[in-house]
Amino acid sequence: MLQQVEGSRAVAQTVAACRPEVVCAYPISPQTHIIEALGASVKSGSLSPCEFINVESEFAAMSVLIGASAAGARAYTATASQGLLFMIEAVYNAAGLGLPVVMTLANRAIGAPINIWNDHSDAMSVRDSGWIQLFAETNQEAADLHVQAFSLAEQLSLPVMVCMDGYILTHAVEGIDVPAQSDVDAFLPAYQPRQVLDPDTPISIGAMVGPEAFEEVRYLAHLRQLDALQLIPAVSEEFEAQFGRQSGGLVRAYRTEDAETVVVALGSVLGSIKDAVDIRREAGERIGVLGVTSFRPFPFEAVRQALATARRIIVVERAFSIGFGGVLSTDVSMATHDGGSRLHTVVAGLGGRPVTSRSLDAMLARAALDDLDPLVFLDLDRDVVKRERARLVGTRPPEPTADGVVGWLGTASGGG
Amino acid sequence: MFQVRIHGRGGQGVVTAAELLSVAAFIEGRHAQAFPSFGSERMGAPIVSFCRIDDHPIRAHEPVIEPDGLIIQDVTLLHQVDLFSGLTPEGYVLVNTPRSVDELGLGSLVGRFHPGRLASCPATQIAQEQLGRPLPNAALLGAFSALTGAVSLDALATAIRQRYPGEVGERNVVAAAAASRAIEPSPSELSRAAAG
Amino acid sequence: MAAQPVRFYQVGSFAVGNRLLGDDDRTVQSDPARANSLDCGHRACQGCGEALGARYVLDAAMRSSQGKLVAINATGCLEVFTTPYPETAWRIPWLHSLFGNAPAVATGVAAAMKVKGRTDVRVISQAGDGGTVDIGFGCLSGMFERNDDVLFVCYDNEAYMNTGVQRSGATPPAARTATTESVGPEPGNVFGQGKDVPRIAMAHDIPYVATATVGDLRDLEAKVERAMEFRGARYLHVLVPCPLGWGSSPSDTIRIARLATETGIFPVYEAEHGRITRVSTIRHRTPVEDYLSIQGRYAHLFGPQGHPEVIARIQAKADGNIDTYNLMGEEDDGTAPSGSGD
Amino acid sequence: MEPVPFAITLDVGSSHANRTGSWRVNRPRFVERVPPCNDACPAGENIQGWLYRAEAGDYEASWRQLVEDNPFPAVMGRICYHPCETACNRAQLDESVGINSVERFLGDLAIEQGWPLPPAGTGTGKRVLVVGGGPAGLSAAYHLRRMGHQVRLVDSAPMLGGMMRYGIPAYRLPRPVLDAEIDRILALGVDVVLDHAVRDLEAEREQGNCDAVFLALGAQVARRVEVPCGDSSRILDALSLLHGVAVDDAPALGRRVAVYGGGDTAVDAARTARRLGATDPVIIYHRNREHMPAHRAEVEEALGEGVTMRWHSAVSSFNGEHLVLEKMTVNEEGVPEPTGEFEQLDVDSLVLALGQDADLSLLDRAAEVRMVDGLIEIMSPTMMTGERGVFAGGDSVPSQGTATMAIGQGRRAARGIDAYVHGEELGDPPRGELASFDRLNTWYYSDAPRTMRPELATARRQGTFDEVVGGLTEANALFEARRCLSCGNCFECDNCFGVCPDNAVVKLGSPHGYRFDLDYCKGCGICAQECPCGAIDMVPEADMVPEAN
Repeated sequence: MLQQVEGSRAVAQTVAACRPEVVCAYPISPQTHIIEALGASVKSGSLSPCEFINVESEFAAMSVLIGASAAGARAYTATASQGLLFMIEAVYNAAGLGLPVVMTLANRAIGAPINIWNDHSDAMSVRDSGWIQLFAETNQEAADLHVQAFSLAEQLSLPVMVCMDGYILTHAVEGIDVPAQSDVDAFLPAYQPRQVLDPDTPISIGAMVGPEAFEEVRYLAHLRQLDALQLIPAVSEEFEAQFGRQSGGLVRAYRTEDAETVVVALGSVLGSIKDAVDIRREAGERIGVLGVTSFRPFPFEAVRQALATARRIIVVERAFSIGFGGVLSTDVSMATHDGGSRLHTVVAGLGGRPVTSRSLDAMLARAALDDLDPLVFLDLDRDVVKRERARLVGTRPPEPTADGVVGWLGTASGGG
Repeated sequence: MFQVRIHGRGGQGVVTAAELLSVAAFIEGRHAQAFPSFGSERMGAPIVSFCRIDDHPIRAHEPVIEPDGLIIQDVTLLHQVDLFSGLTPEGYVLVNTPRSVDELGLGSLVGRFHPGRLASCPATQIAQEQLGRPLPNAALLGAFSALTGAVSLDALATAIRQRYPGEVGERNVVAAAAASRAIEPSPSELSRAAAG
Repeated sequence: MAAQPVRFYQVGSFAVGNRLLGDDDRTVQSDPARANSLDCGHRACQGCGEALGARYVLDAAMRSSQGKLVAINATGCLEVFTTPYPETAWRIPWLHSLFGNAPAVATGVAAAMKVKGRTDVRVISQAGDGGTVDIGFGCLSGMFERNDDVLFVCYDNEAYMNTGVQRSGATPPAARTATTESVGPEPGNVFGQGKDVPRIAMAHDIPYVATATVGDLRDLEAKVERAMEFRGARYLHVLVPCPLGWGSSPSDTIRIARLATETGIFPVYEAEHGRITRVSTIRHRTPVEDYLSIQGRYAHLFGPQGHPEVIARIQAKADGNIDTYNLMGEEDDGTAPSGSGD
Repeated sequence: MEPVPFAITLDVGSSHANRTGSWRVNRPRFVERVPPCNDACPAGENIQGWLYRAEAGDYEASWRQLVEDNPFPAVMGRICYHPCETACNRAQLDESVGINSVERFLGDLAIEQGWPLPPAGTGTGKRVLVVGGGPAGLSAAYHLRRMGHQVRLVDSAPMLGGMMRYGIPAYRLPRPVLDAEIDRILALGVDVVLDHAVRDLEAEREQGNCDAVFLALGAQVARRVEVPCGDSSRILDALSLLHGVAVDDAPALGRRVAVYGGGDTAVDAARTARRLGATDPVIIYHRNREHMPAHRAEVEEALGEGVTMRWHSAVSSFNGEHLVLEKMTVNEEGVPEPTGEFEQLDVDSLVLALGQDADLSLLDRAAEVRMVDGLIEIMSPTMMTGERGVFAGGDSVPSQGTATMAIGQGRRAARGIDAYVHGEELGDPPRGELASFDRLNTWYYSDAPRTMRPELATARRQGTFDEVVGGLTEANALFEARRCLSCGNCFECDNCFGVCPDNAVVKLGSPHGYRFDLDYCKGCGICAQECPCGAIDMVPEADMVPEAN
């Protein structure tokens, strides 16, 4: 039912409609509203049967889900930032054991310095964990992706992480069509575990695997992710059939037909990008947008096709691999290495800095004039960086401030 | 698109105000978006919230930089924060105070902005009368709808009733109506044009 | 194991079995039909106290739960020597996740069983001392505090044996480990450190806390069965000598555990809802030398370059325990001797 | 459910593929050792064997095990000085097991229940002459009958039993008990001739054309010393005193009675005198209590009954009223020496208890039978004398001179005779390794002090010949039996089965014990270390011939 509601609450209602049997809660901004709402619906009895467990840490949260899932229960939690890092050992473990838990990641920066605002550093820190990582562009999609996440997780026996931008989506009140219980029940069958702890059919889960088989285990896990590349679009289509709207899938292209310039991004920033691109389209520029929904598994083929006509690829990233550069950019360039296109990485919105369509437009203008560096930090305050660098000169060897990295990469910053 | 920025202090319901406004617009069948200025400010600290209203789906999730309307919940912020940054020349300003705009010493503003779009409203006093508590949100929004016509008083009333079922809701609706009457004259046509 | 109806003085109530007992009165381990939850073919060292303790605990729990048991295992020797691909020695449903999360994983299993209405299935979580007192402690305390329906068993061999005998929070004073070498003025582990997890567990006011050793296997079995009578969080701390890490003869595993209790070094007791309800009294009080001198990890305390003053400190600690827990059973304070069939 | 994930998830039972037995350098093996009680029993009883059955409450089976070796449980349970209890390992733990009292319980129960001895064996046609119906003779007769030989048992006395009847006072061995156990033997079919003194062995043997002879002559001739005295009627020997009492012809002793000697007979005499009305019987012995050959328990009871002792004293003269005693001292070799100091003691009579000798006149023509110190010399472990086919035992051969010893010799002789008449020769029976205390793991045995047999109030004892020492109740007997440590032999306590960290011990179920599963036994040795009774050895693999155990 369409309602004007906060993103977090929409997600909570949707997750509840998926009838999770074990939900773990450990508070961390900006995920709190989701688990608060779920806790309320368990306490009120509207979500039943369900065990809502207030754990002592994120590490425990994921660990409890591992146990619950291995025992055959549909399991869910939400976290962000430091919380994800604190549970990271269990995050890898859940994937390694092939346990289909679903987790919302309310994307947030990672300290130090401590920062509670949005960026994608947390999601990037577990991109190699073996989880499926889906990014929501809007709150509508955030809600819808959770329904698809449970379906994907349980069909593949893999954990799925739904990434939605902290605050920007989680705290935004918008018109959202929250999936109805009846539709979800029709779409999502009961959890049939691939393996389960059952006294009637005892098995040992979590053996120690040595060199003789470990590589095979890892390769099989990779094949399973490749299977997901087939399944994700299929589930998205089933979803559209059931719910009557498009949601999920691997990638979503916007006005990329004949586009020479394509802006690639993850998550909610796509909104402002599309606004900026529309304006430039009206001005006659052949520019489009490619939103990547499935970050892991990474849909190389879909990305390659969507960027087939592009001569200039601009990857706008809310994350940054210090000492290297873009993260998504690397994946995109691998997908398009033979396309002869130029690739720019635009690092934007770190630690919650707003990514405004105004700044984006200025950046795109420079790109149009072929005046855009390979690595750009959007809205970087050059004066602060210069002052800091100057202050350090002669005191001790330069420290790796952002500018130091930029200098080392031989780039300068663009944008406003 | 009609964009609103609300200034207040932590605990005064700044975020709720933006949300109520967005719900009212939603009830009118329009697209709306409300969100706080994300942060960890504590009670009493100056904060802002935002609201966007449009006839088309709203894609951008960036903060409102050039508001079409300002609501200042706490007059004591006037000389502490740059309340008017980015306000469009055609923009509206509503200040919660029993005093007149002139009395506030905002004379300088009068020149910069469209006359008749600056208004003050004794929302806290109205709330005190109607609710017995100094919760100015409903009254302010009532006045704001009268001043800007961004949303109708009816839609606002419905939104208020949804949020506060029962007696409390009704009193808030009365407060909103009282405040809207206090705004005279209501240049709604103009504002609709501006909002369109 | 209830007190035997047959007073069999040949073995009192201390041996595993007794040919004269009826099937209903037999210990689990004397029963040819026991579960052997931890089966043969595992790769534990010769004379492994942990392997012995684990089979006792799980078989007893299997009987108490009519075979409806799930076991969670922290990383450690027990996990490594039981489940090296492609062989598992577990005959019960078993899950290994990580080193530090065994209590939380068990909480999840218990929650799943509850939500599925399978309250007949009981959950045991087990770890070594590292996985309990050190890296797993946060999760353990959380599990206790929520009173989740899990029996957590710590097999305490007083160091990180799996990684090559490094010090843990359960390593006793003066003991040599790879990270507390027997060199310098204060050889071995220092005094004044370490964690008394059973007492910490009691401070959580959970229904049942007990200590035991593989030196009194009937008592160990009885405590598991008692623990299984409760719902909620329960904690069992079992001392399991490690021939490798303690530098002792594999055949002495049980003997050493017994000496740990007969010297007062390791007090054996039971507590319910935070209150000690029963203490196993010492049957033949023994000086700590008898315990220390047969372990390589204390070798530096003996001989010409020995440290009698350190032995004296250890004796003082043992005497302190005997005092604190009334291990000699002086003046009747309602505590009965362990396992006595009288 | 699709198949479980590769490698990270495993199916049960897969560890069986890993034969950890290959780690083993030492192998456990069950052993059977000789328990000290069995080792010490003069009658050769399998004490641990019958206690094991008694523990289970199967008293008849226990009794049957007992009478395999000794047909006199009720008698033994009263008069045996139980060296088994002296040897018992349990004495080092708390107190020795009350074997003797359990034996008596079983003996009395058998009489009460009328359990018959095992039947005589099928006839062999061989005939054996047994001279003397004392413990040795009766024991031999019993075993010979079970072997199927005919037995001709002759005795000079009017009744069978020998010293058991004519030497041991009734307060120690009530006659009905003795009669019952003798009758049970006779019921096997023994040709008994009483009141028949054998003068000439050869003649006797030919007359009965016996294939073999067992001499159980006993020692009825009291030793005497020259005591200068006026009235010899006031002096008599202990044997005739006890004999007289036994046949209801008690001599008059008077109030003040002195007994000269330090053996059990002396004590019996003094206690008998007490019962005959002597107010203060005194035992005169030339050494001190430590050197007194009489058994401690007997002496204790005597003292309790008011018998007094005079140590370091020798009788020098007795004039019928005044008994003159010479003080003795002990030199550095521990040999008593006269001191020349005298003292006087007024007594009404003097009883001499200075030992007995055997009457061997019947052997005058049996040249090959050799003698030593007036006793028959034994040439083989089966009690054969210097003459082939002639065996001897009891007090007429050199030995401790206890009834138990005599019973054991009767049994050994019977085995020897059986072999002899079949033209075979028996050597020394093989001796197993002793089950010593240090091999026990005593922690598993809980402390359980011995149950003392109830004793008649000493007040009641004096003056009557009622039995002094009572028997055990069934509960007590069971308790006592279960105090047995089963030294050196598995009693199925399940310890090895329970303590194996590798489940490598297979329980076969009583009475089959256990088997080691060498496929998985790593040889840690915990089973051996924790075996309460020391019935498991660890043997180096190198020493093992490759075979399953």
